[in-house]
Amino acid sequence: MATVDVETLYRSMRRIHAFEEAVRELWDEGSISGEVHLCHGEEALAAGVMAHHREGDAISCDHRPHGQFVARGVDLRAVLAELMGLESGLCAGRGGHMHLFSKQHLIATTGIVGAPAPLAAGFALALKRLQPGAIAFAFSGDGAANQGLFFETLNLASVWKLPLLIVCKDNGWAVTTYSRTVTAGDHVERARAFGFEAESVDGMDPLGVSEVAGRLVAHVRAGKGPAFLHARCTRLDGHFLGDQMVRTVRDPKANPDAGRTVVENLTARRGGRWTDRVRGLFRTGQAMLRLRGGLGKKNDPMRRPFALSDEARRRIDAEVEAEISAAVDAVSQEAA
Amino acid sequence: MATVDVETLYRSMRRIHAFEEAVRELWDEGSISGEVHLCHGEEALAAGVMAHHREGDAISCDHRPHGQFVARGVDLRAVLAELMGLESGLCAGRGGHMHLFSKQHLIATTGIVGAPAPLAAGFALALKRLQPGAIAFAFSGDGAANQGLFFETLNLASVWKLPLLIVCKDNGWAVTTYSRTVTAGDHVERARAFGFEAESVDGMDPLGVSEVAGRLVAHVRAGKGPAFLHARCTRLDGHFLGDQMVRTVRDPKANPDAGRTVVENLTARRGGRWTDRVRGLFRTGQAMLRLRGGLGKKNDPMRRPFALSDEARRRIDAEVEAEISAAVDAVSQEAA
Amino acid sequence: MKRMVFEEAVDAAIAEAMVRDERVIVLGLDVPMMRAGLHARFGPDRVLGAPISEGAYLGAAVGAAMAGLRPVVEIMMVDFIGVALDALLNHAAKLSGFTHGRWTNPLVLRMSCGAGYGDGGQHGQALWGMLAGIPGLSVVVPSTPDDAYGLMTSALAHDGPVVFLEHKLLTKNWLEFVGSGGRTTLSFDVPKAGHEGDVTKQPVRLGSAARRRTGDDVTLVSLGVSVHRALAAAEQLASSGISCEVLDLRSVRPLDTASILASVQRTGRLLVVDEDYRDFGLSGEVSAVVAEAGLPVRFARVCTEDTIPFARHLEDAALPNVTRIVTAAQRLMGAPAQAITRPLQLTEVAPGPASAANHQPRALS
Amino acid sequence: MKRMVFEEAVDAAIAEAMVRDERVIVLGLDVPMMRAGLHARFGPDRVLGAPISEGAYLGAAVGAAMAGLRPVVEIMMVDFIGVALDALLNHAAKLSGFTHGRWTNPLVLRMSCGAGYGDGGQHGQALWGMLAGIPGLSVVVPSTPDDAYGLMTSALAHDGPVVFLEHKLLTKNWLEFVGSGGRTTLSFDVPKAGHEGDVTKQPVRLGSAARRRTGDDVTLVSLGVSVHRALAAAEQLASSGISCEVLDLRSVRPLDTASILASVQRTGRLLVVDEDYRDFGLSGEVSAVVAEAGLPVRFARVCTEDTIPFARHLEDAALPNVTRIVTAAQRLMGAPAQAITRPLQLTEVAPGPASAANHQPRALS
Ligand SMILES: Cc1ncc(C[n+]2csc(CCOP(=O)(O)OP(=O)(O)O)c2C)c(N)n1
Ligand SMILES: Cc1ncc(C[n+]2csc(CCOP(=O)(O)OP(=O)(O)O)c2C)c(N)n1
Ligand SMILES: [Mg+2]
Ligand SMILES: [Mg+2]
Repeated sequence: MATVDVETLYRSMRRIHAFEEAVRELWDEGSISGEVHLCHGEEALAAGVMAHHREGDAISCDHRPHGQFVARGVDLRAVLAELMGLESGLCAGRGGHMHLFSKQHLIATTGIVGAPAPLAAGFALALKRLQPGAIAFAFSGDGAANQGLFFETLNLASVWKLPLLIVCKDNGWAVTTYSRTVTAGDHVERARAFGFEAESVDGMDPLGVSEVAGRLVAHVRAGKGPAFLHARCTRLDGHFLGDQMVRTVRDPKANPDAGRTVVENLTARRGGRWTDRVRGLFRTGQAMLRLRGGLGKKNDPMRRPFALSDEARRRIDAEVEAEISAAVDAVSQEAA
Repeated sequence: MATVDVETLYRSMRRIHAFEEAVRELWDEGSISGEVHLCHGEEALAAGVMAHHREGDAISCDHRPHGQFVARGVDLRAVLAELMGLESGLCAGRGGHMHLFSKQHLIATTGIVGAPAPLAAGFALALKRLQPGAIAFAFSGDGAANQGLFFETLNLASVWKLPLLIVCKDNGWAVTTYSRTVTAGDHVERARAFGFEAESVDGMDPLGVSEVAGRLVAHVRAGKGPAFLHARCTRLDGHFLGDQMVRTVRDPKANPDAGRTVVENLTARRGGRWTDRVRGLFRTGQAMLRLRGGLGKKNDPMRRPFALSDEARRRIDAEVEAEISAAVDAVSQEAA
Repeated sequence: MKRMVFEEAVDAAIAEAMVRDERVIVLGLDVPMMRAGLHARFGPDRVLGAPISEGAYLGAAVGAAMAGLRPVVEIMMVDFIGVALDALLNHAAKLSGFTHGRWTNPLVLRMSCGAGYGDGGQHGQALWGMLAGIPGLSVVVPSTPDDAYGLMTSALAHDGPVVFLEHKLLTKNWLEFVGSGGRTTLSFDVPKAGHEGDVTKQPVRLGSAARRRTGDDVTLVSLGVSVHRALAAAEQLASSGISCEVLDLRSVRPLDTASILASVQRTGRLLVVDEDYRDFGLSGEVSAVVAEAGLPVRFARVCTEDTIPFARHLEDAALPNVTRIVTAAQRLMGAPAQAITRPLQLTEVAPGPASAANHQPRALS
Repeated sequence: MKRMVFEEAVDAAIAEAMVRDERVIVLGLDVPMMRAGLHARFGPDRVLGAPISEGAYLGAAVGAAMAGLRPVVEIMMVDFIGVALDALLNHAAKLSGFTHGRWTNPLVLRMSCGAGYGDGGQHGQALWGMLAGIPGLSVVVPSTPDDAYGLMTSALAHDGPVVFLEHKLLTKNWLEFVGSGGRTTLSFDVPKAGHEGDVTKQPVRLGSAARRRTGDDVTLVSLGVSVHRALAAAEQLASSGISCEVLDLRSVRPLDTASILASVQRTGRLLVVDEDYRDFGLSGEVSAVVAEAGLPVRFARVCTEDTIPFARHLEDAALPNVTRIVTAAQRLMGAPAQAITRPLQLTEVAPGPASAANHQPRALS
């Protein structure tokens, strides 16, 4: 198992982060339509796992795919162009943010929660036959880990002994739902109950992720069966850009309608018993507070200390900045 | 928790058994069309669990529902008439063997493997609101325990704390598939990973089943959350009446086509490598042997010793015989 | 009579049913937040958040309906029905048939649907044709707040399963949620009269269409957002002397065959404007009921033909837009199709002249 | 030319593809036993038994096809697609659209379908209309062993997803499995020419219908088992002077519109005989393509209208049987419908006179 150096990890994180910042700007200015789920908060996780990706491996992503695409080395201009719906996009503008595909890189995306797991199981099945030693990665969330497709894949991959690593990016949330309230048991225990080699890791720590991911990847690559990596991370932009709940938490006055609706209903003459109403209010408040807690800077993996000289950091930052700006400029010119 | 006496259990088993024998005859003579899955081998399990059913509880069944319907006290004539497609049937002949429903008894059947679990979860949700103290039972198989719907229900019932008992009738098989070959991990461990109170029991031992089921039912009824009962049983008639694999195992000459097809393919000039062919043959043979092993009389719960006097046994047998014959006669007359 | 936005009307219908009937509950993904009003008013036991397990919770809703509740189940988008279809196809829809009507499941499945905001092909489908193809289901697609209230009220009173689809371009909340995200840098072709309007609080019978505009030359049969596109097209066509009748189906199943036939009998020309996939769905069915009745008509349809592309200009061209409708109607008239340019900015569809609907007279306002 | 029963022909097509191409694999529930021949010949790595997890293994098959394999996936009955639809609807069918054709998934989904043996409403559906409604899928329904071979061969060569449906009344094995169970005490209305026949081993192009009988008065458009019912009805109708053309669609999607139009143009009367649900499906689509072409026709359809009842006599009445077809055809001719009694015993449908098919001349024998 290869150990991965800090510089490689930092560069990878930085690239992902800078890419997402660029996407945010394009989205803000209206150059990207629809939902866009950024992976700020997952930089360390993506970098740490993808450090063990080898040419020939396959990857499936969920609705939050950019980190993997950037780390995989897919042409950033083609990805940006795709997000902007241009003919030069990775999929000629037909797919979009949740449907990024590169056959050449064996990387695919789906917007259906839970679907990355079976897709990657299929990749693994094909690789096992056609390219022994290659493995498949599935990236999905804690919410997705309650989907039937996900559980079925745990069982299927285990009995078929597929070369598959499932990465559960646990940011604690699924849209507006605090996952703990709808998830029974523990993700790692659940995966182990299906015979997966499974571990949990602090997904904000790139070296830690890389170390554990490396171990699991080695297990999978050796043909010993599938593995499961549970990585705790955060969702620094809320569910997607423009997340209403995040906007409300940050500035309750920004969303007066929501407040008004709640108050009107809470105080409506006919309705549930008062105890029920209060319980409802309490839960909503609790969710809001939890959400606000998660948005704090302490949860930003980019702010963790790195064992890198200032100079190295600056150099990498500049290189990455140049790379991303070049991509944005090229695509913006084309769009104009 | 009520203890259940042997006589009650024996009578219940006997009724189920005799009913299934009657169904077999009607099926043989062509009075019942389509697939019919008997529950010979599950008599003890059905009796032991259903002993804890109370008026107001709800039940969902899979494609092998007769045991529960008989034990529930549904009018046997109506059930038989339904199997025979008569207007006087439980569902006016519209439903059939895999679609037996009695609203009055809150008992339902589905032919979709895995679907009994969510259905019963819904029953439990309604009962929890409308009739606290009542609970829902879901009966399904070891094969069904690999369905996404099933896993999702484990999670859902746990987080919603539903008054639900899921009974996994593990007969080791799903149609022609030996379940162990497609099932990762252990059923009880899997259920526990979702926070279920879960136990495994010898499903051929009525007192044992009754005891454990009683404990789990008490847990569920007390509002402590859902429970899972794994009961090992057998499939004495194969998957369904007329099961090809069973007929072949019992008399290889009965199904000469199957044998011919295998031999022709095995020896075909072009095809897989010889090692692959041999591995395939070995697996098929192994499955056949396993199947034959399961059909033995030692796996018949009706042949287990009961702590009953011969006289009591004879009396019960006669009463049950009379009940079932009366039902068959009534329905046969009507059909004629 | 109150002015409401679309989802207010839906929620109001649900809230009133919840007040009247303790058995009505709401469950689904994110409903405690997405239906914050209902949650605040009725508490967490009646507005129940669920895990991302649509198959199980829709199946559970069927069971709950069988055992005495009247659930409103939410699946965020109809596109996601693929993971949960079994509960509809083999359970909800078949219970009444299997039991010869002895057991029913009063259940409303509420889902958002529809495209037009650039979210890609897995988040903008209509799929009402697919669902309406299942005997035993009712499927409704309101085009105004008034109908949204009226259809939800009828759905809640119905003893069988009803699929209730709300188009994301009509619902302020959904469009802000998945479309604008609070941005002002994008524009959407939101039909004003569908987005907000007066709510009469009259139930709308399942299976009753509404005539939105009277005309003599061509009958435009439509539903949902497309009704507004059809009305805009009718306005344009009127200026070139083509008089269109616009029928808003409101229910896909049961289909209001009588209203379709009555209109087509007069006009002799039928143009189905349907945001759902063209083939093997609603547009074909409308053709078939007319043909079965032996009415000779000229027929065309403007629908979505293929996987919806992400890029907004491609998406716009793929959906039934005003230009496509106008062209198709002109062809039906035998006139050579003329290029009609469509205003690029946000089209605010003016309501057609209020006209007596066949069954439930409603003005779009 | 070899005589084969239906499933032998299918398996032969698969076996030949497996010999030619290492990438072809078979996976699904019980395939090691249900396809014992293939299992014995290619071993357990290429004929792969799966757990009852249709959603995951169909999804995995999509992934496997994307990564270089050419899987034949089996779901026992099309009725069970409800637990796995997402893999078709949002993945297999959309990949090519999402990638502008840059990535495809060569996948065959093999399922049994159809009723007529008394197994209840969750085990006898057709559902090809629902599946054909998804752009990006091909859907085929062969009616003879020859076509079964030919369509499976083309499906295996196709680079996109193909749904291959085999009717349980046509396949000896399925019918014995779920219908007779080895009993001789029941009879089934098995169309002889569909059950066993000569196999030419010619591929049948996806989207090409076959003319099974020529006639001038009414075009019967059909597929699967219903083709044989239509032929039997045509025979009866001939004796009362009504000349029917019988078109076997073979593919639902792509639909062979040209063949339908060519025939209807001559006869002016169109009767769709479709075992699938009547509303919002194939029969409507056939009506629409004819109407779109501007062909004036008299139109009727004989389909399954509701949940299929269990009792055999009710089931028989619910399915498109010969009596219903004859009556409908007579109505189309304007003749007063006559009661035609149907033989109660096992009907062995005599093949119509062999006739040149439109594209792939095939005799039923
Ligand atoms: C089957 C399905 N159900 C619901 C949705 C809507 N949806 C999109 S993302 C999401 C939350 C997913 O949560 P998680 O898996 O934890 O990923 P995260 O967004 O937190 O990264 C939901 C419910 C969907 N896309 N697919
Ligand atoms: C979703 C679905 N897939 C497949 C089938 C076909 N099928 C019917 S019974 C059965 C096996 C079920 O096995 P198990 O749950 O162990 O029950 P058992 O028959 O052993 O009692 C299968 C695969 C089905 N009815 N539904
Ligand atoms: Mg999450
Ligand atoms: Mg079993």
